[in-house]
Amino acid sequence: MNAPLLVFFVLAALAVGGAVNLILQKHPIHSALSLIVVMVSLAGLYLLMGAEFVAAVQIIVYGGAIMVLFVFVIMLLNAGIEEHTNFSKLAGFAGIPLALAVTGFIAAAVARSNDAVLSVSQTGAVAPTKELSTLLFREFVYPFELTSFLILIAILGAIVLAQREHS
Amino acid sequence: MIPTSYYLVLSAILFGLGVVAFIFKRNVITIFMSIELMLNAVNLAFVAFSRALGQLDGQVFVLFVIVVAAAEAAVGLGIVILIARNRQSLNVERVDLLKL
Amino acid sequence: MLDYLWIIPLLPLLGSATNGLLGGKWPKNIVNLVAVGSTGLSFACALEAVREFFGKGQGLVHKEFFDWIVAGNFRAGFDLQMDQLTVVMLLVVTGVGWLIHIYSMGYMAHEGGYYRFFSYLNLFMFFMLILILGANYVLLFVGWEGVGLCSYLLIGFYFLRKSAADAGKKAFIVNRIGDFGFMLGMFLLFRAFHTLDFQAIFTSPTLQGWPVELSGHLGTLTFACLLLFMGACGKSAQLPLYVWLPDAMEGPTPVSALIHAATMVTAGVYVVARSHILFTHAPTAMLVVAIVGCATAFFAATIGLVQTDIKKVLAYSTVSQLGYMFLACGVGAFSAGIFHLMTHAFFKALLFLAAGSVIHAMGGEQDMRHMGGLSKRIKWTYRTMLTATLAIAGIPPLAGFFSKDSILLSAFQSENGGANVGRVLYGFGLLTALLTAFYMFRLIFLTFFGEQRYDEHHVHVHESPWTMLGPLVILAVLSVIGGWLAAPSFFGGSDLFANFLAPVFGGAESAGTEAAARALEIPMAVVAVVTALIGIFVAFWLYLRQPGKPEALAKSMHGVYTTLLNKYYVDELYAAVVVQPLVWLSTNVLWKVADVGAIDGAVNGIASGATAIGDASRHTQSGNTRSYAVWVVVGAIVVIAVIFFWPTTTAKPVIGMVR
Amino acid sequence: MTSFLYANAFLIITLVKIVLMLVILLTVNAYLTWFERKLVAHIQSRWGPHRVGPHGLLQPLADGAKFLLKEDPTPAGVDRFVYFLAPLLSLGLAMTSIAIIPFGPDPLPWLILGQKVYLGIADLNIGILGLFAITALGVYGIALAGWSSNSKYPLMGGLRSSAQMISYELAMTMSVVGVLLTAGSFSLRDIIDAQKNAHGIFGWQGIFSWSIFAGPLPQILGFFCFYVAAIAETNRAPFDLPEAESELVAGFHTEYASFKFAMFFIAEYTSMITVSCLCSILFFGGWLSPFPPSWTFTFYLPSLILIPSGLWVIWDGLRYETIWGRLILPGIGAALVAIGAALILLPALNNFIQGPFWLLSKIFVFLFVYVWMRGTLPRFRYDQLMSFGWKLLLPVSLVNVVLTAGAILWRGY
Repeated sequence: MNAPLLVFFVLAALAVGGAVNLILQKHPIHSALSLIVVMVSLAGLYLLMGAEFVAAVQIIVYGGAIMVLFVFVIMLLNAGIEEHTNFSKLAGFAGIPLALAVTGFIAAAVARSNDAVLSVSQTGAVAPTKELSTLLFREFVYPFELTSFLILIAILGAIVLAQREHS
Repeated sequence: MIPTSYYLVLSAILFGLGVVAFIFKRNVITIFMSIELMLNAVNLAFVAFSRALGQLDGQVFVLFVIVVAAAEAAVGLGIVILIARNRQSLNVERVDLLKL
Repeated sequence: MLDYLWIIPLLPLLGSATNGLLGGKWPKNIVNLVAVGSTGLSFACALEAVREFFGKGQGLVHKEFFDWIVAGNFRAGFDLQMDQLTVVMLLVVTGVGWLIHIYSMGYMAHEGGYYRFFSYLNLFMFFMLILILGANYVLLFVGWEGVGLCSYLLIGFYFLRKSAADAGKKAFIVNRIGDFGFMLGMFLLFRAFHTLDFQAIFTSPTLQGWPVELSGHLGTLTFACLLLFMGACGKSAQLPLYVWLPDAMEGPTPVSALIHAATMVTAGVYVVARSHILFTHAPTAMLVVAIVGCATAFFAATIGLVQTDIKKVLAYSTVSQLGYMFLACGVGAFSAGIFHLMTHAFFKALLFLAAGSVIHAMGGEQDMRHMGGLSKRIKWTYRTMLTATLAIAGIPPLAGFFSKDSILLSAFQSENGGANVGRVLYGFGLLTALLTAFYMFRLIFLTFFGEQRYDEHHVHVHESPWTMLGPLVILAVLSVIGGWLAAPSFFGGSDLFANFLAPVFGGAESAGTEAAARALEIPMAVVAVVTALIGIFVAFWLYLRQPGKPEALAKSMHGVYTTLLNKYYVDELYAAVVVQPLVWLSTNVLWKVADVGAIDGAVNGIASGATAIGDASRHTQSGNTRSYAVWVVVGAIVVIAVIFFWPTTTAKPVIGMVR
Repeated sequence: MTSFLYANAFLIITLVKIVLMLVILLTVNAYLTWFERKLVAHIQSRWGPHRVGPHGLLQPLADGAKFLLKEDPTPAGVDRFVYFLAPLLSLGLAMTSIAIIPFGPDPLPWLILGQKVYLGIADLNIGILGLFAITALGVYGIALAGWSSNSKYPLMGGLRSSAQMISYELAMTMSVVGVLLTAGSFSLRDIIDAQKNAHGIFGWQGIFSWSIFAGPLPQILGFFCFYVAAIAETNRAPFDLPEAESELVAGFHTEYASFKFAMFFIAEYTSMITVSCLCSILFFGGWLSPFPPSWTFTFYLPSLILIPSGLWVIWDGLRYETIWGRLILPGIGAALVAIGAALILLPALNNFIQGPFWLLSKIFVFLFVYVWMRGTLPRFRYDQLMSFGWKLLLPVSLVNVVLTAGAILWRGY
């Protein structure tokens, strides 16, 4: 039981706990908070894997922008406790089994594949950010530009959606 | 040290939980969050693989995923605001008509 | 111009499109300009093309413009060809067509649907040109069907009149029957030769390989030719499919002149002449053609004797003249047939136009019994019409004489199926000539001579405008001099026409030996002329000397008269034999069983089935987002399962995909 | 025992560092409030606190005591968990952010448990990013506080602050990119070192090699954007709309009392310090002395400042009206003089002190500017705030990025 493993389990537990809590909580704000916990602990896991830049971005963008946006919207709409309607019988019956099926499939696939990579242990060696950026701006430059367009479009869409039509 | 499969299984679990939330939550915003949760699970898998294979592509993908998630959140929350404005309810089960 | 042959048909098409689409708004003179202009231009182009054709010497010009249908080894291209035969047809169609366009300007001046009329007329020109320029049976068939369509449209031009509409339908349906045979013929040809290009077929080794025998190589050719001839019968109003043509007179007179006298109805003759090689390989078919043609000629002539409607008379005479042409083709005198086609185009068009002018003058009156003594009132019409009548009656030196003479000659000489057959054919031909002369002059005398049998106050007779008379005069001139092209030797000519067409028909001409021909020519001519004169005299005697006589005659042999008057009850016969059963069948079987039961049933069944499915699957679309979420997840699971657990030995599951 | 110590030396030392840092930070914060009140008072030509202790020096202690001892009511209908979480969150994050800042170039002159000990707790090599990550999370404290109080003024404050922070975080991050491009690293140490030997104007060393003056493109624009955005991030005047007393009573912490309020308070001042550190590190050469290294006599500057000020304090204290003052102030002055003398006598210590001295003095300057602004500038209106952030700061910072990148390409760095 060496230190990194310990850290891993702690963070994993945090993440899973957060996810579960997200489901259990009735109030969106609490769900949001538990999701933030998940994200932060994931960022910790990234650090553990030496993906520092991704970790930082994870927190800055997910934690600092997206989730803030969620919280902001929740506050803006003053969303209350979610009402427990049950119109969709289907969801009621099939939900849990399906989720189990998904998890089971993936886990089974992981377990079934006797690939060497799976047993490769995650060294803490730091992923050099320089190389990452080189990769991003050389090989993946077109996707990168595309994402910039995507963001532009998203901004416009958000503005159009959210503005009150002036009558 | 930590085998990759641990990370993969963790991400699988998180994904499954995301699915559960996706199905069982009624609040639009929460459902949105559950989608983000699933995305995060995928990201974890990406990073784990990129480390295991000694290639950084996975991390690049993660960056892309995050960007897309941001865009999605912007538009999606716009829609959520619109729904709340027109239906006075955030419960997806009350939002079951295509027209207002 | 030869490289741009497609321009010739294109111009009328453009004219038609322009008038049809925009003409409705335009004043008449612009419509005229478009219609007549396009036709005239294409006439000019045709002339130019012909000039070049002569310029480059004899021989066939064959142009492939683009592939129209290509399927496997079958190719029907938009190919146009031009040889001597085409030249003749081209000039006749464009020239006469143009004249008739000009004539129509005057004739239709007071009719409704002016632009519609000219649009149809141009469209007809287009299809006719396609028909005669086409270099394969398929393209020819396009034109063939097209002219059928136009004739339908134009016969039913006054579609408010029930009779007109019915006539149109009748023409169309009867033509369909013929076309059916034509198509079968084409299929048979394709099966035999694996192509439908004229040249390919006519020069194909298979064909050369087959000997000329009675059965036409195991009947293939015989059947093919007979089927083609069936189509020709439909189009050219031969027995037994002639019934539509007299009714077609419901259409405006220029239409009768253009379509039902000069051009379209001769398409059948053209086809037979075009595929003469096939026919010469199938003597039996030839014989049939000859007999049918002769019979038709005589038959129609007899009916023509008693008709009182001026246009009906002309109609039946047209039928019988067409019969002549087929007779010529049947006895292998294709050039003679084509020659008669040309001259006939001239004088019959002239006759119709003149008749139209008469009707115009009489203010719509068509019954000859209410005319008479018009020769003073409408001089030009009278003169031109008289010319034409002389021509058709076969009085030298007018066009009709030469053509008819050569036909009779070759009939007399034809050995096909034994000399007697030729003799008989000749005999009937001669008789027909007599009848023709008789009823044509009957028409003249009834119309232009004798006391006027119409009311001055209602009808005020007036000469037609020059737009109408101009064409008449031109055509009159043509029908005078047109014949000299084929002036026989004893007339100082040497049958230029036959020589001109020789490259096309080549050896096909089986018209006896030159010597025999020489020997026969003069007596034949004399006999023919005498017959014609007899006919004229009889008409003169009956209708001018003793006006009471015809009625008396009609009384004395009442049975014959009524039979003739009712056209041998053919229509009634058809109605009883064909139409009624068909109607019954379509009502009780096709409609009540097949249509209602099967087709509607199937359609409704499909519709209701779709409804049922929708009804069943509608519940999945509850509009409830969470249910949708469930479906999304199901889909995801399927994808995952497929990716991970696909039973392949090669790609390792997850990681294998990441690599 | 010792073996255990040596085995986990790193852990232990880090823990000790953390504790020390907390203590120092709290003290500094306390006296920062004193400093602020004094300064604002003098700006507004008042005396400011002068009752508790000489020159009100004990005022912070009094305030602290008051915060601890006051009654702490929890309003009705609050979301308890979040209500308690919020202040912890803001304070915790603010404190954490300090941990990343390195305060000096060299380790302590002597080893501890066989370890070199640097000033500064954690030296991430994505330092600045980590810092931003933490400050990015900082918004939750305020937003949640506003929401959980279940009262309209806090809610308004929370909404405002979250909107404001999101808007200005963007500009702040972008404005730093210029420096990062120049330094080519996220690590704060690297950034400072890059400024040490950057060829400044006329190739001069010292102050002219700081990235605000030197580098491929002097980061003046960047600094402007960063500083303004940072002030907005810390919700300080003139951007203190979340707690605009004239509009929202006290904004997001209206419903908070005693120690929870104190937490917000401390968090605010801590983040002020963090921002000042960042400004001086990113743009003003961190611990680099403004004079060329060749000017060795500047090493005695600390002493030259400490001793006279100490003497002045003694002289001032002797004429203080209260007895406490006449006792305490000279004591302080004597201490200062002693430190100054010690520095002169111990060159090693003196060398070691150079970096921290300069860094701290720069931080002090920025803190002074903070207070100065608060004393002088009026508050923005909310729409002004937004349009300023989105329409001025963000574009300008982006332009700065583009220009810097262009300059790097052009001048071939």
